[in-house]
Formats: sequence, C-alpha cells, structure tokens
Amino acid sequence: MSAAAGTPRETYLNAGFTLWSWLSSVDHKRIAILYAISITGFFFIGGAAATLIRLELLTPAGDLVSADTYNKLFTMHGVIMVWFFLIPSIPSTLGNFLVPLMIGARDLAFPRLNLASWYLYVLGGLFTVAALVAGGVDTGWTFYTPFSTMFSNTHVIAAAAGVFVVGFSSILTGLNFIVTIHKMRAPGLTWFRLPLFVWTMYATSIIFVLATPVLAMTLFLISIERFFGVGIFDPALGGDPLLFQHLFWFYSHPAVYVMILPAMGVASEIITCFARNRVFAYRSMAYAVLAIAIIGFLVWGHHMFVSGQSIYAGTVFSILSFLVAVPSAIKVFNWTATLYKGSISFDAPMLYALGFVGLFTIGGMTGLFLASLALDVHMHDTYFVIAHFHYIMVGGAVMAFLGGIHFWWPKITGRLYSDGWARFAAILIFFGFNLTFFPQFILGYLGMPRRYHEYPPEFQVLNVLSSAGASILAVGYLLPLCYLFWSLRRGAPAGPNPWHAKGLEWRTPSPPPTHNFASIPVVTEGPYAYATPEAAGD
Amino acid sequence: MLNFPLFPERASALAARVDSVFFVWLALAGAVALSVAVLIVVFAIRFRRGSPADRNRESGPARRQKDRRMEIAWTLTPLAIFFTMFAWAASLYYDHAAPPGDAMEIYVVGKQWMWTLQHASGRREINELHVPLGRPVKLVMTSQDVIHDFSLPVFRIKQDVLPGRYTTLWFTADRQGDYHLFCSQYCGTDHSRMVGRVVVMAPAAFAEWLAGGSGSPTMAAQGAALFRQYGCSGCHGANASVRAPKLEGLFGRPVQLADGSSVIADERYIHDSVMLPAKEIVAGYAPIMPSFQGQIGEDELQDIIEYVKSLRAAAPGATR
Amino acid sequence: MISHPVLPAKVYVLIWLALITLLLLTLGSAYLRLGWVNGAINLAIAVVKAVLVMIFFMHLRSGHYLLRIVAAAGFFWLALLIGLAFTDIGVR
Amino acid sequence: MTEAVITARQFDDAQQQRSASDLGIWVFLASEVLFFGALFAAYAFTRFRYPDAFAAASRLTDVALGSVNTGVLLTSSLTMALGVRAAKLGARRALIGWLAATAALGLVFLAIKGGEYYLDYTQHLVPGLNFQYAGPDSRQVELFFYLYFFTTGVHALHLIVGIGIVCTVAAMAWRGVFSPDYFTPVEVGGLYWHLVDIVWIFLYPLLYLVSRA
Repeated sequence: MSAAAGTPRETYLNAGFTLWSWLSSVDHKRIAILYAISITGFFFIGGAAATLIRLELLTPAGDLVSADTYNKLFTMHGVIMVWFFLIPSIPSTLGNFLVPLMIGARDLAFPRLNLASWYLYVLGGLFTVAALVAGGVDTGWTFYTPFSTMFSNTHVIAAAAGVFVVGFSSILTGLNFIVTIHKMRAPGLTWFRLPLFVWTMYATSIIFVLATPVLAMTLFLISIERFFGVGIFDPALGGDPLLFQHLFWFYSHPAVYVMILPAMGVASEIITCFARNRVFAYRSMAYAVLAIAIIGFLVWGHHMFVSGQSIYAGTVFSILSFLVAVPSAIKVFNWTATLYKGSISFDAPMLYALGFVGLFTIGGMTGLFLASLALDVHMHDTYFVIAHFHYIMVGGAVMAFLGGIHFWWPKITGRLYSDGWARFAAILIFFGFNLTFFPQFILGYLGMPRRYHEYPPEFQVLNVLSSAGASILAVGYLLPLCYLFWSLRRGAPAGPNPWHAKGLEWRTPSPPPTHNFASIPVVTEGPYAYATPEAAGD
Repeated sequence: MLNFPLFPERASALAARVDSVFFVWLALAGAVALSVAVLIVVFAIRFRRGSPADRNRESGPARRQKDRRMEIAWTLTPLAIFFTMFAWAASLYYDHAAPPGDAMEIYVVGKQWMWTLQHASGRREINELHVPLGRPVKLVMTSQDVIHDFSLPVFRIKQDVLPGRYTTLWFTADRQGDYHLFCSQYCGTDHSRMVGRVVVMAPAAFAEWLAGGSGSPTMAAQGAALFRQYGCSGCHGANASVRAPKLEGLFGRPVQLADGSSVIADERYIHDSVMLPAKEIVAGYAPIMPSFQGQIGEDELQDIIEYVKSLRAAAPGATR
Repeated sequence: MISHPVLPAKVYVLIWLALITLLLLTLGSAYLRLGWVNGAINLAIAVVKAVLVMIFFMHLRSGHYLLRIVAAAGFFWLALLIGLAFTDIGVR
Repeated sequence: MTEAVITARQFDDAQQQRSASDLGIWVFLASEVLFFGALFAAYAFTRFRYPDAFAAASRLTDVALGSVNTGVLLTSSLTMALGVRAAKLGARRALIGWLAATAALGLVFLAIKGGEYYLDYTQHLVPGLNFQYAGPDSRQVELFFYLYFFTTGVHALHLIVGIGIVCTVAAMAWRGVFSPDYFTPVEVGGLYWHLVDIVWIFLYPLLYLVSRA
C-alpha cells in the first residue's frame, strides 16, 4: 500500500484511485464493493427480463414476444437472479465487508483467495452473458433432463459452464468465511458473543462448501451428456432423469437457505439496533441458524412430490420439510419479542427489516402449504410456488439486502443518504411487492402453471394486477440507486456510528481504514448490549 | 365484465378433501401471520422511541425462566401443528396413491407439444379427455420425449409424465362439465400450448361418445395386429419354434427372474421387457430378445400392453 | 518456535505396508465367489484404507479436533446425499 | 532464525496463520469429497439399477493395470508423507527428493492410466467415441464405461493439478523457502495429494472389482 502522507485520513477508499488499484486489491472491503457493483448490474439485467415477462403476461395471448423468447427470458431471469444476484448478494457484499469488521480482524484469512473468488464470479458471469448474447438458453434455471441434454437447441453448455464457475466462487468464499470466523476472532470474542449476522454467514458458508460442489459436478455431467450423447440422466440412454433432480435439488434447496439465512442475520442486526434492545433468546437464534442450515440439506425431495419419486421418499421429505420450518418460526417470534419494551425508531433500515419480517412470515407459511403432500400435488409447479418463493427470495432476501445496504451505507461510504427518500422507497417496495406477488397465490390455487407464455383468459385480471405491482416494484428498486448515488457526492459525513449501534464495525471510523482497526479491539460482552436495564444475560 | 374466478371449481370428492387441508392451513397461517403483524404494530406504537411506556422489566432467573417457557411454547406448538397437518396431508396422499382395481383405464402419451390419449375401445383423442361421471378413471401415462406433467386442477391432481416409464393418475369425477387440462412441467417452446380440456359426461352420453368416432378396433385388437407386425408372435406366439416366455395369463402375476428376484408383470414390466429386454430376464430363458427401443412408438407399445392384458383371462396354451 | 510432532519414518512405512496388504486383500477377495459380500468387503477395505491415510498420512490423529469434524462432515454429507436419495431410488 | 517465518498482514502470528491454512485446506477437501461425491452417488444409483451390467462391464476393465496403479498411488502417498516429515525436520534435500519421487510416481500413474485408456480405445469401450459391445445390456455396459471414464478422468485432472503443486512446492524447497517453522505449502500440497489418493482408493474396487469371481 502506498503511504499517503499528508492526506486527511487514510481510508480503504482513498488507498488508491486507479482502476487497477481496485481490480488488484485484496482488501475485503474493496472486494465487497467490486461485488456490489457487479451484482447490481446483474440484478438489473435479471430485472429487465422480469419486466418483459410481466409485460407479456398482461394479456392471455402470447403477443409481445414469441414463445421461445419468453422461455429464454424466464430462464435468464432465473439463472441470473439465483446465481449471479441472490446467492452472492448478502454474503459477498455485506458479508465480505462486515465479517472481518464484526469479529475485529484485519481482513479475511485468505485475501488473495477472496479476490480470486470475485474473478471467478466475473468469469462465470461472462460465460453466462455470452450464452445470452449468443441467443439465450431455454431450459429454465433448473436444467431438467432430458430436455436440457437432448432436446433444447440453445446454449445450455455455456450457461452451465457459467454456473459451474460461479459455483467455485461460492465455495471459496464459504471456505474463507469459515476459516476467518474460526481462527480470527478478536480477543474475548467467543462464539456466543458473535453478532447473529456472523452466525448466519457461518451457516451459509457451510452450505456453500458442502452443497455447491454437487451442483458443479451435476452440471458437468449434463454438459458431457449433451456433448457426447451418452449419460446417466436420459432414459433413452438407460439413465434416470430423477437422478438428475435429486442431485440438482441437493444443492438447489439448500441454496434457498443461502439466500434467506444472511437476510435473517441482517434483520437481527437492524431490529436490535432500532429497537435498542437485546435480541430475544440469543442462543436459540444462533442454534436456529445452524439448525436451518443443516436440516435444510434434508428436505430437497419436496421439490419432487409429483415427479414420480417413491411415496416413501415423499413422506420422508415432507416431514423433514415441516421440521425445518420450526427454527424459522422461532426466529420470527424472537424478532417480534425483541421489539417488546424496546425503544423503537423507524429509520429506513428498520422499515426494510420490519417489511422483511412480514414478507418472510407469509413466504414461510405458504411453504408449509407446499410441504403438505396432498396439497402440494395440486399446487406444485403453479404460480402458488412462484409466489411462495418470491416472498422468500424477493420479499425476504432482497428486502433484507436493501435494509442491510441502508444500515451499513454510512459505514461503507462514510455518507448519510436522504432518510425521507429511503423510507418512501421502502414503503413503495413493500406495497409494490405485495401487489405483484399476492395475486399469484390465487392464480396458483386456480391452477395456472408456471412458465406459461399464454394462459386461459379468466386468469387475466390477476395477471394484470401482478404486472401493475411489478411496475411499482421497478420504480421502488430504481429509487435507492438514485438517492444512494446522490449521497456519495452530496451526503453529509456519517461519523463512525450514526445509528448508535453496538458491534465492532461501528467502533472504527467510517469509511474504515485499510487495516480496519487502529488497534485490535478486545471484547468483553455479548452482542446487542443496548442500554436495557438488565444485566448481561448471554 | 370478465370471468374472474378467485377459487377453482372442483369436480371430485378428492378436490373437496384437498381444499379442506388448504382452508385449515389458510386459517392457521392467517391467524399466526395476523397475530405477528398485530404484535409488531402494537409494539411499534407502544414502544416507539420517546413514548412514555414502561420499559422496566424484571431481571434475573425469574425472567429467564419466563422467557424460556415462552420459547418452549412457541417451539412445541408449531411442531405439534406441523405433525398433525403432515399426518393429515400424507394420509390423504396415501389414500389416493393406488387406483381402485375396477378403474377404467385410459392411456396417455405426452409429446412435444400435445397429449394423445387412447381409450381401451380404441377411440383416440388429442388434448381432450372424455370421461364418464362417477366412475374411477385411471390414466396410464408416458412420454415420447421430455418430461411433461398431466395436471387437472379441477380434481386437484397432477403427475409428471416421464419418458421410458409409466406413471399413473386417477380420479372419479362427480360433476359434469369442461375443465382445464394443463402440462405443468416445462417441456420447451410450446409448453403453454400443451393444454386441453377434460370433459366429464353423463355415463350414457359417454357411452355414446365412446361408440362414436371412426369405429376403430379396440386397443387390444390393434395390439394383436402390432404383435404380429413386429414379429413378436414369432417367438411368443403359440406355435413359435423359439423358446420364449408365454404371455397368456401373464399380466398381473409375479414373474420369477433369473437373478432370483420376482416382479409383478405390470405395465412397466411389459414396457421394459420390450424396450430394455436385458434388464429383467425371466428365470430359465436365455437373454436373446432384441430391444425394440426406437422402433416401437410409445402409443403402439400401449396397444401391445393392452393386448397382453387381454390375454390375462386366456387359458394357458390357448391359441389365437 | 512452533512445535510439530514428528512421527518416526518407520510408522509411515508400516502404514504403507498395511495399505499394500489391504490392496492385495481386496484384490484377492474379489476372486472368491461371495455374492453381495464381495462388495461389502471391497467397500470396508476401502474405508479402512482411507481412514489409515487420513489418520496417519494426513495427521488427523495429532491435528486439531476441528479438522476431524471437517473431514467427518464431508463424508457425512455424502452419506446424506446417497442415503436420502435411496429412499426414492432404492424403493421405487 | 524464526525471522524467516513470513506472516501475512491479516494474521497475528505464524501459529494463527498455520492453523488457518490447515483448516482452510481441510474445508476445501471436504468440499472435494462432495464434488466427487456426486459422481459416487450417480455410480451407486446406476449400479443399483443395473447390477448385472455393471458386473459384466467391470470384468472388461484391466484389473492388473488398475491394481498396479493403486499400488503406485499408495506408494506416492508414502513418499509425500515422508516429504512432509522431512520438511518438519528441516531436511531440505530429503524434502526435495521425496517430492520428486511423489511427482514421478504421479506421472507413472498417469502413464499407466493413459495406457489403459488406449487399450480401452482399441477394445471399443469408449462411450461417445467408439463404443461397441456385443453382449446383452450393451446400453447399460456403456453407462458403466461412461462413469468409468468420467470418474477416472476427473481424478486424473486432479492428479495433474497435484503434480503441478508438488513440482511448485519442490521448486520452493529448492529456493530454501521452507524451515521447520514454515512449511505450510508442503503440508497443504500433501493433504491435497492424499485426498486424490483416497478418491482412488474408493474408485479402484468400484471400477475394477465389481465381479471378478
């Protein structure tokens, strides 16, 4: 690092101004920014696809785009949103930025590996974008065989290669977090003094490391099968398409928890801060995080209740799916209880966090409908499923991601944004979201299948409502882009701790210096030690 | 101005039972979501910053015990509800897993992007399924290419239709009318056009409909013709010189295999014996049968299966 | 100065001899007609060999307990994948 | 003497750095277990469906070459372990010698494997290229060979990477980078090498010994 003598104060932002100083930086904070920029780009590409999908569905006839284009649009929407936005969203940006700060470390354990992860992400993104530019992929993000291996005429291998590569980005990020959290905590920072956000990053990392390789190998198998015309997934070749589904969902169901666990961590940080209260039942919250991560591995077969898997498997996976809902329910109740006797203020991050709790509750509850065997038979692959997982992934994960961005923006940039605009955007997104996705529950129960380019006319009213909501949602997502950028130039200096929050990341200046802390802090109490009259419990 | 339903029609007893699970979940989820929402709003107002609300609370072991009790309550209560609902939904699923023995069988083949169906009488239909009121109907389904899904929302049932395999679906319609039939598993370009209707008719009208059409021979008769055409009868026929397993009285019976195990001779078994003859060798026979994969279409194979079924009643050794 | 336990070279050679013996055992047993037991023996011997390599060559014995947990987790999760998928594929 | 230990800026001391590297490589290896695990799972299910075809197919593999190769790889694990031991003791020349032996054994393994592939090719056993099989279940036999080439191919790729790592580490040892206080790359490289060996320990009976009796 260049010694910047005479400048006001050395921060990670002014440690270098050239493009190369960013692209070659091994500072976890700079890498977090690199991720933030790239995932935002992908979010808007995926969002553009969603916009076109909702426009097409305004009318029952397939009149805006052709059937093939529509199929490519929802595939692109899924692939990009899942692998290039949602999965890396909180872990790679906020996690990268905050984990070392929250545990009082100078950086992640393997900074160069961290930079390599970002390059892998970019490389994977390039493959996928290349597949899109070359004409797209029409398999759906699930790559089901034998359609993907033998019947699709699109660029399946390139897209699979992109996901394969970005998978290694996930694995290496997870590895880095696990080692960092185990080995680099500040003196006195015991496991049960860790902020819940760090717990969720730890649990997420376990999923990254143990689930992602299975997806990678499965996509590799698909590509080879497609290329050489021999393989174990296509029944015409003697294979079993359900084997693909098992391997795929072994990764892709836990991947849902990769999206929602970090969101839960963010919500825990925000709610405690703005309720000025300790989190209710800290230890149960931490155990619930681990329980969700581990039981989350055991429920994948609930995606396959009507696939032709055995009814024994259906039974096992159904009951395990109910089990994973218990720790999620505990978390919702504990967040609510955290508000009790707090001193609550309603700054923008808090609105996002409360919105998250509400939407996640609906998303989680509707998941219970789908875990019920006989009921899932009716609702499987309908818009009910679409609505359910968007409540989890968009209502849950994206809402929390935005909440986290707003909460830590002053720390990351050293600037304050307009609170009024931010609250307005939060409320707009909440209503836009509900208008978009609530009608889809009804559509789903009516039986409208997912991935339909055309649909029976009696579904039109609900689809129009949904599309109307989507336009509000789009405005809601563009707003933060505007006022946050504005704050970069014009925002008032934030100071080290504008929210008077606890947590080590607030004990260093904003933006933090390259080495995070002038001296490594020593921790003497648990997290969330807000001024409640109670003595330290946990 | 518009036909604007908010809840699907139902035309079977099962549909009502599935709906009741749905309504109970709706009530439970609604109650929980509402109470969480109300609590959040109440706390948010009462404990807003600067409000005069009392924020003192007891501390020490007494409170910790109270918190613990509350936590146990809101862990065990959902668990109990979940297990109950699991048991209910699962038992409904089991009840409906096996079709009744007297069900009327209809064969379904999914192909990109249409459904072809054939009744035992030989009457074929495309993207339409005519069924009689009040009689159990069993669909025996397979796919010619990719995975499809035969979805009948009005009966609250669906089932993936897989290539190289038979899956079944059954229902007893209890209301006349025209209802949606969807393909619910994404299958390529015209997935959303792989739709049709199921027509539930009064038994008499159905019988009349069934007798109509082109007067084609029954599936079994068509199967018998194919059986000769593809040369099956050369080995499996009564006067065959080659020693091959006899098919009379085979269907539905257990078959002893060369590896010591036994299987029931069902649709899947017949299908695989034609397409993958080396997979299950009948005990005492040489594995000499060639595979017909790529030569016999799935529809034709269904005719042959229906023919083998028709031999069920035939006395062993009977000639045709 | 950090201390590292150093095993005598003899230990490594002995483990290697054990591995080679097990290799010959598994190869030899494969030529006995034992039905499904053949597969079981092969798998059991492979597990023993892998455990020997991990304990001695990879120093899991003297390593931090965390490393043993991580190693076990890898195999445990693989068992979950195969075991749970067998509730379908094994009984279909 | 201890000044030679390089501690990266993010670590407090060499001890922390070393234990982080140990944990890091083990986490990576656990991930690798699942990476190969998907293949083992695919193998298990396909073999479960077609036990006879897999038995017949396995008899077509070259058990002599496979067994010799297993011995070669097990021996390379020994030399690797002795190399790590030499590094701990600070025996630079011994370390370089053991690493060279390890890389050489790895190359021997690859050479034998390549020879096997060639024989398989001449016997028309390569799916997607020239597969021909006269017996029953030819399609299922083909699936066995598909998995055979897939698993051994991915394993061979790992071995090639391993040889690269061993050579790099040997070059570092040549430059005198290591001391009894700092030999993390040797250790990490060794652990990776052993994992590749373990994968083969499982592949060997599953591919070569299904039904020899």
